[in-house]
Amino acid sequence: MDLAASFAGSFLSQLQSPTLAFLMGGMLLAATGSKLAIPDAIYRFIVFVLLMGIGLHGGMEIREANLAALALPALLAAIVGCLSVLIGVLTLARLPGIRREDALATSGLFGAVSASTLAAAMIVLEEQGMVFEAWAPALYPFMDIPALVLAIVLAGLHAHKANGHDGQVRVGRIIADSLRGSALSALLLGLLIGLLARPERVYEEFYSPLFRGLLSVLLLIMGMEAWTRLAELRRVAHWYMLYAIAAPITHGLMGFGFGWIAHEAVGLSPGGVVILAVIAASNSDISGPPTLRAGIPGANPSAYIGASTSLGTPIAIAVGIPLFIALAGLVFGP
Amino acid sequence: MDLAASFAGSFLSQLQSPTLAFLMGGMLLAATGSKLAIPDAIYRFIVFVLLMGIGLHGGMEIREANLAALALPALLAAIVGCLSVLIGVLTLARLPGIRREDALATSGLFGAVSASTLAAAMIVLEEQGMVFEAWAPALYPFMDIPALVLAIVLAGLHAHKANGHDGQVRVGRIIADSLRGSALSALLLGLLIGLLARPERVYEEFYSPLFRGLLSVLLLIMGMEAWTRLAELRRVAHWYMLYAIAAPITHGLMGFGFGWIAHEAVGLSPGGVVILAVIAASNSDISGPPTLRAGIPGANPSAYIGASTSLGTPIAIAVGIPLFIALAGLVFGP
Amino acid sequence: MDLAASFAGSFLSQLQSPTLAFLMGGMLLAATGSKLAIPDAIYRFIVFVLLMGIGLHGGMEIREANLAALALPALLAAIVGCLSVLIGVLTLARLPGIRREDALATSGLFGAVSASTLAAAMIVLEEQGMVFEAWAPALYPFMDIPALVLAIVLAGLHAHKANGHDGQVRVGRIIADSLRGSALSALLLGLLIGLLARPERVYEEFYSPLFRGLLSVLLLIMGMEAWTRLAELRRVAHWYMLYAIAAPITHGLMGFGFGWIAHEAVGLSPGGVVILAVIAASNSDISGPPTLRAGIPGANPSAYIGASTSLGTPIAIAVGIPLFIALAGLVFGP
Amino acid sequence: MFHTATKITIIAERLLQDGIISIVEAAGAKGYTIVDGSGKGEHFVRPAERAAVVSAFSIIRIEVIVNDAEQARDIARDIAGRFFKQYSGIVYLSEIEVLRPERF
Amino acid sequence: MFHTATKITIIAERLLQDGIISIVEAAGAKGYTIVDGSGKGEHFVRPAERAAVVSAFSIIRIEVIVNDAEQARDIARDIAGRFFKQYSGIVYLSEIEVLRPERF
Amino acid sequence: MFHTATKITIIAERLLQDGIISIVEAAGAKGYTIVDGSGKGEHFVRPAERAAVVSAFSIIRIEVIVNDAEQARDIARDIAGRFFKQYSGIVYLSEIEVLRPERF
Ligand SMILES: Nc1ncnc2c1ncn2[C@@H]1O[C@H](COP(=O)(O)O)[C@@H](O)[C@H]1O
Ligand SMILES: Nc1ncnc2c1ncn2[C@@H]1O[C@H](COP(=O)(O)O)[C@@H](O)[C@H]1O
Ligand SMILES: Nc1ncnc2c1ncn2[C@@H]1O[C@H](COP(=O)(O)O)[C@@H](O)[C@H]1O
Ligand code: NA
Ligand code: NA
Ligand code: NA
Repeated sequence: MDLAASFAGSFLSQLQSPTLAFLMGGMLLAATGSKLAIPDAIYRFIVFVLLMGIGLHGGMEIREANLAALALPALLAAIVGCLSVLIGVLTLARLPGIRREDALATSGLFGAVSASTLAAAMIVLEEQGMVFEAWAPALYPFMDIPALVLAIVLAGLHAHKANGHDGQVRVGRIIADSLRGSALSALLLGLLIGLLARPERVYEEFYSPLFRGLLSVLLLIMGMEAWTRLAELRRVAHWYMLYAIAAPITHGLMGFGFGWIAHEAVGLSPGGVVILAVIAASNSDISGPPTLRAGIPGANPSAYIGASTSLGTPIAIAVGIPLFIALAGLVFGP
Repeated sequence: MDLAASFAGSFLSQLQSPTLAFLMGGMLLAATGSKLAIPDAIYRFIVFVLLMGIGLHGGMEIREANLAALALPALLAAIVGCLSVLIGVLTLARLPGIRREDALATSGLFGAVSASTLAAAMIVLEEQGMVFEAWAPALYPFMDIPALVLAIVLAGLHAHKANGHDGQVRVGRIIADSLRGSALSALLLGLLIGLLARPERVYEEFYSPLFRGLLSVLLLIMGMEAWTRLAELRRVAHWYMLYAIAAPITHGLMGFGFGWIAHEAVGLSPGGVVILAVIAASNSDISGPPTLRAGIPGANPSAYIGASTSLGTPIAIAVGIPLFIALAGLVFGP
Repeated sequence: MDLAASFAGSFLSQLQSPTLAFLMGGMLLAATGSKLAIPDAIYRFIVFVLLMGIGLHGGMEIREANLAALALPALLAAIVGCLSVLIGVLTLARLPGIRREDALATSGLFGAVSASTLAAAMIVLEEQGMVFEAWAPALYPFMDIPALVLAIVLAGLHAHKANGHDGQVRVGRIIADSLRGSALSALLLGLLIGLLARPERVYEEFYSPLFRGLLSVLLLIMGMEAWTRLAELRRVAHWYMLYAIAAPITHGLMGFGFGWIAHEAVGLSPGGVVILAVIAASNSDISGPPTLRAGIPGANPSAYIGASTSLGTPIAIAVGIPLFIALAGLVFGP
Repeated sequence: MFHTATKITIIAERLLQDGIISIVEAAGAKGYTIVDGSGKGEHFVRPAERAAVVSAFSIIRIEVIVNDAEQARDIARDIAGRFFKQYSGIVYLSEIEVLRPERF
Repeated sequence: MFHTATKITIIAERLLQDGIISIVEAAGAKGYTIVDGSGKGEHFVRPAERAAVVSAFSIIRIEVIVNDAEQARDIARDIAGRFFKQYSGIVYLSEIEVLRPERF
Repeated sequence: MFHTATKITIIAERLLQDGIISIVEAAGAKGYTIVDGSGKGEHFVRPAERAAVVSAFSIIRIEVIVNDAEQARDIARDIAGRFFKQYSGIVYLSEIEVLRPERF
């Protein structure tokens, strides 16, 4: 009852939050055939600034952080990522009419992490006055990479069984490929600079003040993309729609549970638990697709990209974020 | 005498205003063959940020506004837009050597509204400490769309008479086309988000502080475009030059007169009257041309775009804005 | 001893400075094959904002400056630019296996000025609390253009001797070409607007606050470019590497010496001396290459661009800036 | 293994993109490729690089490959007839060789 | 002064760029030109202009000119065989005339 | 209704654009289309996508259609003679079919 009320309240206030408003605004623009288009160059610059900002902030905080406190959440993040993929193997892949490669690629994408969803969660948590460890967003790669690697390795094993291809040798390359993606590169370089240099001023004068505004533009883009890719999604089996709705919530709840363990064991803050839940709920929109395209060439991008951008991301942002915040209020007290 | 002095003073101070300086700077760059070019992606992003900002601000204010106060100015804006087109039909279209389609397209463009001129007026009014209703810029579509629709419908009737085409059926499509243009889409979505969500922080941290600076870049672009398109304008009849100089002033004075009526009737502020005059004086540079190109395919873009960007917009900004501010000082007192 | 300690201290603190960190971060990204790429449109916009900002600030200050104080440093800057080219002619051009055109183009580039190095120096000086005349960055064209002109004229004379081409007539065109380049255009227009209009607010609200952050992105780009062009550099004679390391330091020390003269003669501030040294040490990355390409078509761009972007600029920023600041501390007292 | 096919190239204003694509698809072509450009012809100079204040007028170049030369001629005629009396644009055909003709 | 040569045009996902280039270079071609595009074929719609959230899937158009028609056919077959069973893409050949054949 | 024409394609550094266009226009061609690209040939690698710190060196691809094959050859020879000894670039011709030959 409490949860329902708290969730309803959080959800309604979220509807008024500009975060969600811009996401839905993007859908509205695409749905009404607006000619407004945010240029690709701007999109790529926004992703860079957001992730460099997250990285710098994280890096500056890790300097003072107790690294032991980081180790367990990182391990748990990796476990959540892998479990998310396995859930997909056990559910989506078994449904009728679903090709195994498509299911694996989709599970990999939903096990991986979305930078835009993460950034949205950070802003919403800040608006709600809910504190989290500045290094918590740095859990991103610890969940993202294992999920992608596992999905691609499983697909390789499957191809191996099916037609004698060798599916094992390229784990190192998949990891390197993920780390080289534009989003993770920016995050990791930011961490490094935050850790080793003194970027306080440039962070406070540039990366931090632009964060909220650039995020609003990014969410508008994600909204437009979501609507546009719906057509793609409609072309594939309806099961993908179901999966795309259920997976973010399931993965997020699982992430929340593991976060709770970290809370008890090493004192991860309630905000940190929400961050873990949100990255679990999120699905990769920037680095995942090209890595999967290269790693599971047989999979149909209409299936996994359609499911992820047109339903997965909106659900993770619009339902996931308020749900986990409400849950944290319920579990850890206000 | 007073007007002349006040106008001269306002005009001279305007020459020192960065608004005009960047416009003229752009012309200077183009005239001297500078290789400086603001990339198209930046241009489109600037237009988005400015119009989203105007929309958000307007939307947040309309929440508290008395909607009745808005209705009359909106109606008057529509009348001014239509009258502007009709003036073109009665003057430009009757001049020797002017094709009717070209005259109609040009009149439509000069009846419609320019986002860059509007933004420039907002900054100049702010610098002069002249207050206006935050919803006043939202009068934009009420003038823009009727002007474009009327011009296209008249061109259709003309084509109908000339060769039996059907010129009436597409009014709905023209309106939809206008609303879908990138500038109006951003403005309207901003209004909606401002009205329904709580975008105060993102507006104050991002859209508002960037406004002045991005406008300076936009005016630089408009200046470069103005100079470059002069060559285009030289290729068409000289009457277009005359029209491009006279129409902004005439339409602006008409807008001022109707604004005065709204001032007496529903208390539109002097700043609001100036906004109405400026949007009347302005001519569409973003959404108008493609709508007209689609709606009046027979018209020569060199004529209407040349007239509008190379003379109309500079005149509206450099002469129109200070003139209407000076006039407001004279009419409504300082 | 003092110098060594002060330099070591300044250099170590510089390593922690975000300025250098972003430059080296860019190299790291390129070296590890990251797919992160800052779009070209963003790069060009950043250069515009930085140079417009430098120009506006310079122009606003020149309004109050004693123009006589400016004349001598400007003259000295021109002499330093020409001497830098002549040093190249006497050293690089005489080395075995070096084509004269290539040597001249390279000397021209290293005699000319880099906008990114200049901007980096301004931020580092500010961080160190070292004041400089706001017009000092406006010395840029006074050194840049003479260096490029001299190199191209010498190459023309050489071609003339070699095969009877006429090498003299185009000095005016080279100057005009340089002034029209995107970087110098923005700087000069900024100066003009700063001088004649009142851009204080737009400077303080937009160009100034974005300076540090956009510079960090620019340095990241320069770092990526440096690493990528190393391959180019390896294809040409090894002497270019030696020259690219030695020239920035040599030219910078020469610039420092001439700055000292200006300090004694007209009271150029220690910070101003450092600026003069840094622009002497820097080598043109934006406007120089196309001007040289057009002016010395026979020269191989792999030689001069490789030498300049992959070694010259990193050396000027990472070694030059801290060296000249330390030297200023030693010479002029803290 | 290689088969003769015909490539239709259409250079037109961006404004016309949707209209051209629907003719192409209605005629049964299985794909197309679009590239952005700039250019000059009878009408208007269309600048590249710098901000295109009027971007609906910018130029696109559409390539469509079909197996059958007659089908290609029909598509070209259709597009020219429908659009290029009033709007800017050109269309031309070239003969090419493709692999896997069943894809076109 | 003019000599017949063959132009290979490859339209493929950006993802494949490095792989295609290495086949082209290994086959001894002396150069190539790449242009960005967008398009539609059997698989996926690839939008131009607006933010390409998934830009690895965007389309590029690679042109390679070689003197020898047989060499061109081999390159085309190689690329199609290696990539275009699993990934999106097409390849075609056209006959052209060049100056300075020693450059190709 | 269809007529044979010749297409001249020039791939060159952006730096040369104005010079090439003036030769093309002086030779009486009625239009041209330009597309941005990147590439590799004898000289320099020209990256696409990422910031082109030295953008004057980036590659453009110019297409010019003329009716007369001899005129096309002359234009190609002129451009190659004037520019491609010192600067990077190639030029080639292909035969095409156009509608409305009076436009070219
Ligand atoms: N002879 C030509 N060669 C190549 N492209 C052309 C030619 N004529 C026209 N074009 C292209 O077609 C567009 C429209 O041409 P027009 O309809 O003549 O204005 C121009 O902007 C050019 O991009
Ligand atoms: N018939 C065609 N004509 C021109 N381009 C095509 C054609 N078919 C495919 N393409 C291009 O090749 C890309 C990949 O095609 P596909 O492998 O069929 O998805 C598409 O996105 C188009 O850009
Ligand atoms: N064989 C080729 N095929 C296609 N494009 C080429 C070829 N050779 C050169 N190019 C293009 O022409 C440009 C200049 O070539 P180059 O003068 O050889 O450096 C290159 O950057 C390529 O874009
Ligand atoms: Na996930
Ligand atoms: Na108007
Ligand atoms: Na120098």
